[in-house]
Amino acid sequence: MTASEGLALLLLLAGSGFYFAGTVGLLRFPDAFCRLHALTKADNLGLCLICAGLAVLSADWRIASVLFLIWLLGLLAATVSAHLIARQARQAGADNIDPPEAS
Amino acid sequence: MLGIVLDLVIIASLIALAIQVVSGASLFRGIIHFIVMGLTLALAWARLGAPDLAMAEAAIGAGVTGALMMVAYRRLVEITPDHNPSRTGSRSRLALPIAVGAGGLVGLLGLGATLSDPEPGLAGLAVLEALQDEALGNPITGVLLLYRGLDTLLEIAVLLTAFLAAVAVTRREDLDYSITTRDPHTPLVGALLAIIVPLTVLVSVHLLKAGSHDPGGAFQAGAVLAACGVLLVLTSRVSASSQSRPLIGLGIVAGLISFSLIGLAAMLRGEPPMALPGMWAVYFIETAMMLSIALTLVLLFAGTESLRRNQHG
Amino acid sequence: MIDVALPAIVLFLLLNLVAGMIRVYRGPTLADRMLAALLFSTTTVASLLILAEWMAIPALRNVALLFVMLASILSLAFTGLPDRHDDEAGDS
Amino acid sequence: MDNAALYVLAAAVLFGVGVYGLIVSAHLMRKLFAINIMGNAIFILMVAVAGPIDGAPDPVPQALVLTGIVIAVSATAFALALMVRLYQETGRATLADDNGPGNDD
Repeated sequence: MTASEGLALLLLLAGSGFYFAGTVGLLRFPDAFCRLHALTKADNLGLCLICAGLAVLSADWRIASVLFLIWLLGLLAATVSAHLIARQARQAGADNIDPPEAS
Repeated sequence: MLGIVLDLVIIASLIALAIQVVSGASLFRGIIHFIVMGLTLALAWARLGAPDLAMAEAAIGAGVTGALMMVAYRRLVEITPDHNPSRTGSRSRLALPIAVGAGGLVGLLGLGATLSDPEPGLAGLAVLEALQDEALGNPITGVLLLYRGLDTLLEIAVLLTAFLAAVAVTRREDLDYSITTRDPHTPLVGALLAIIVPLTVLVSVHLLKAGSHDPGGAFQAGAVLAACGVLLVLTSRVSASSQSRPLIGLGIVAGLISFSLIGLAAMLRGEPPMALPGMWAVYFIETAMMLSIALTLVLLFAGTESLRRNQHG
Repeated sequence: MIDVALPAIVLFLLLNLVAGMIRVYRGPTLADRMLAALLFSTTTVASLLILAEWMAIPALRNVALLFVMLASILSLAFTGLPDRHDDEAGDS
Repeated sequence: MDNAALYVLAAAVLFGVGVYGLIVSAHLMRKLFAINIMGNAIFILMVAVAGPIDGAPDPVPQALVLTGIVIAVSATAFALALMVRLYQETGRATLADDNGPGNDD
């Protein structure tokens, strides 16, 4: 195993660690606002690390730039989604439970 | 070995999600599970070595279907109907045996085909051979344009029919409000649009151009463009209008008309119908089809025959 | 080594996704279920990127790009859902 | 590709689940989900059954499925529009009148 493969592996493992943290947060945090942190922070750091690892592994600047673009778009999507969902959750309040099947 | 385990996990989650979709406690949960099923299906396509399909699934599943179902659900919640009928459930005892029988039949069919016929499909071989002397490097685009011309043409016609039918059954008055997001003018949404809209256009043109030699093509490009349109409708930058516009009408039928004209021209020259005269025709038809598919899907989403731009600050 | 590690990481990510389904199941609010689904889309993107490297299908990177580009459409569509006690929803 | 048989089995189970959902669920949107699941099962079946040619996947079923995906979404959009209109007119999104005497609900 070369040094770059070792580095890539390290980054990938760290990234999946953050994904795991995100899942634990999703399951263990008490309310929707806390869980948003799992969505926006842990997972995007995980995506960043995985993209970095794959970029190192591919050793091709074109692939690396696509990966970088994907990460930036992931950040954008997470920002907007977190904002919108937090708004929705606050306006709806606690009783925004699933309505019974509209029929 | 790990690949098989991966396949097993993908399959198990697909099945679990499907069960949740049909039997989950609430309709909203069904929608969420259906969307997640689309994500998992993309992984399955990747594992089956079909990136073209994964691409179509990504564009349609993430961009169109999810929004479509959310909006339909919203309309169900928002609309107060005149009377409130009693709930009915039709739980037949025959359901399970019929389902098992149907699944078993499909499985037998598939297993029979996989186990007894290890020969590669003749049609596929013929396509790959014939494509040797065409300039198309992506066999899927080749099949769609060179061999199934009539079929692809009819597909555009089906899209058009679905659109006309959807317009016919949708009421005009409650169109406008119920498909936009709650506060479409928050600064973040503007920033999102400023980045995503140009990018989707760029990506769809790239997919269209790449479609002749790499995964991509008119369907995927059209789906991405349609997702961009859905985004604009959702954020009320563009909204439903009942006054028809010639440009939109032209866009809807562009694929159908250019495909038929070029096909008919081939017939007039004495060649078989739908034979394409060259690469320029492929690009021309693909572009027209992309526009038609995108426009028709957006209009289907909005449930209206025309769109107008909204002025805002 | 790396050829084993890549599918193993995808497997791990998928198992994370399966575990996250518990949140969709439990809820309790619509927002919880929705954000779980968004979390899955990030996970799928990472899995697709790793699969692209492992299976040597570069087009899968474009698939990942599409998913991440279109992820916000879903949350935009979701945010329009009326609260049940909000009578003037959609009046604007 | 040795995972084809696995995906064929998955397609069979998914199809069965779809048929079951189509019969059992009363709500039209759920029936629509079930039909979509059945469609996806057939798509998987078609791609999985076609063996690879010279290491590359067979393009013909993939092209068929690609068309199928777009058709499926347009049909779904139309069905949803129809369902919303039915709900507006009658106040229910179910097909309730086919309740025969044999049903105990």
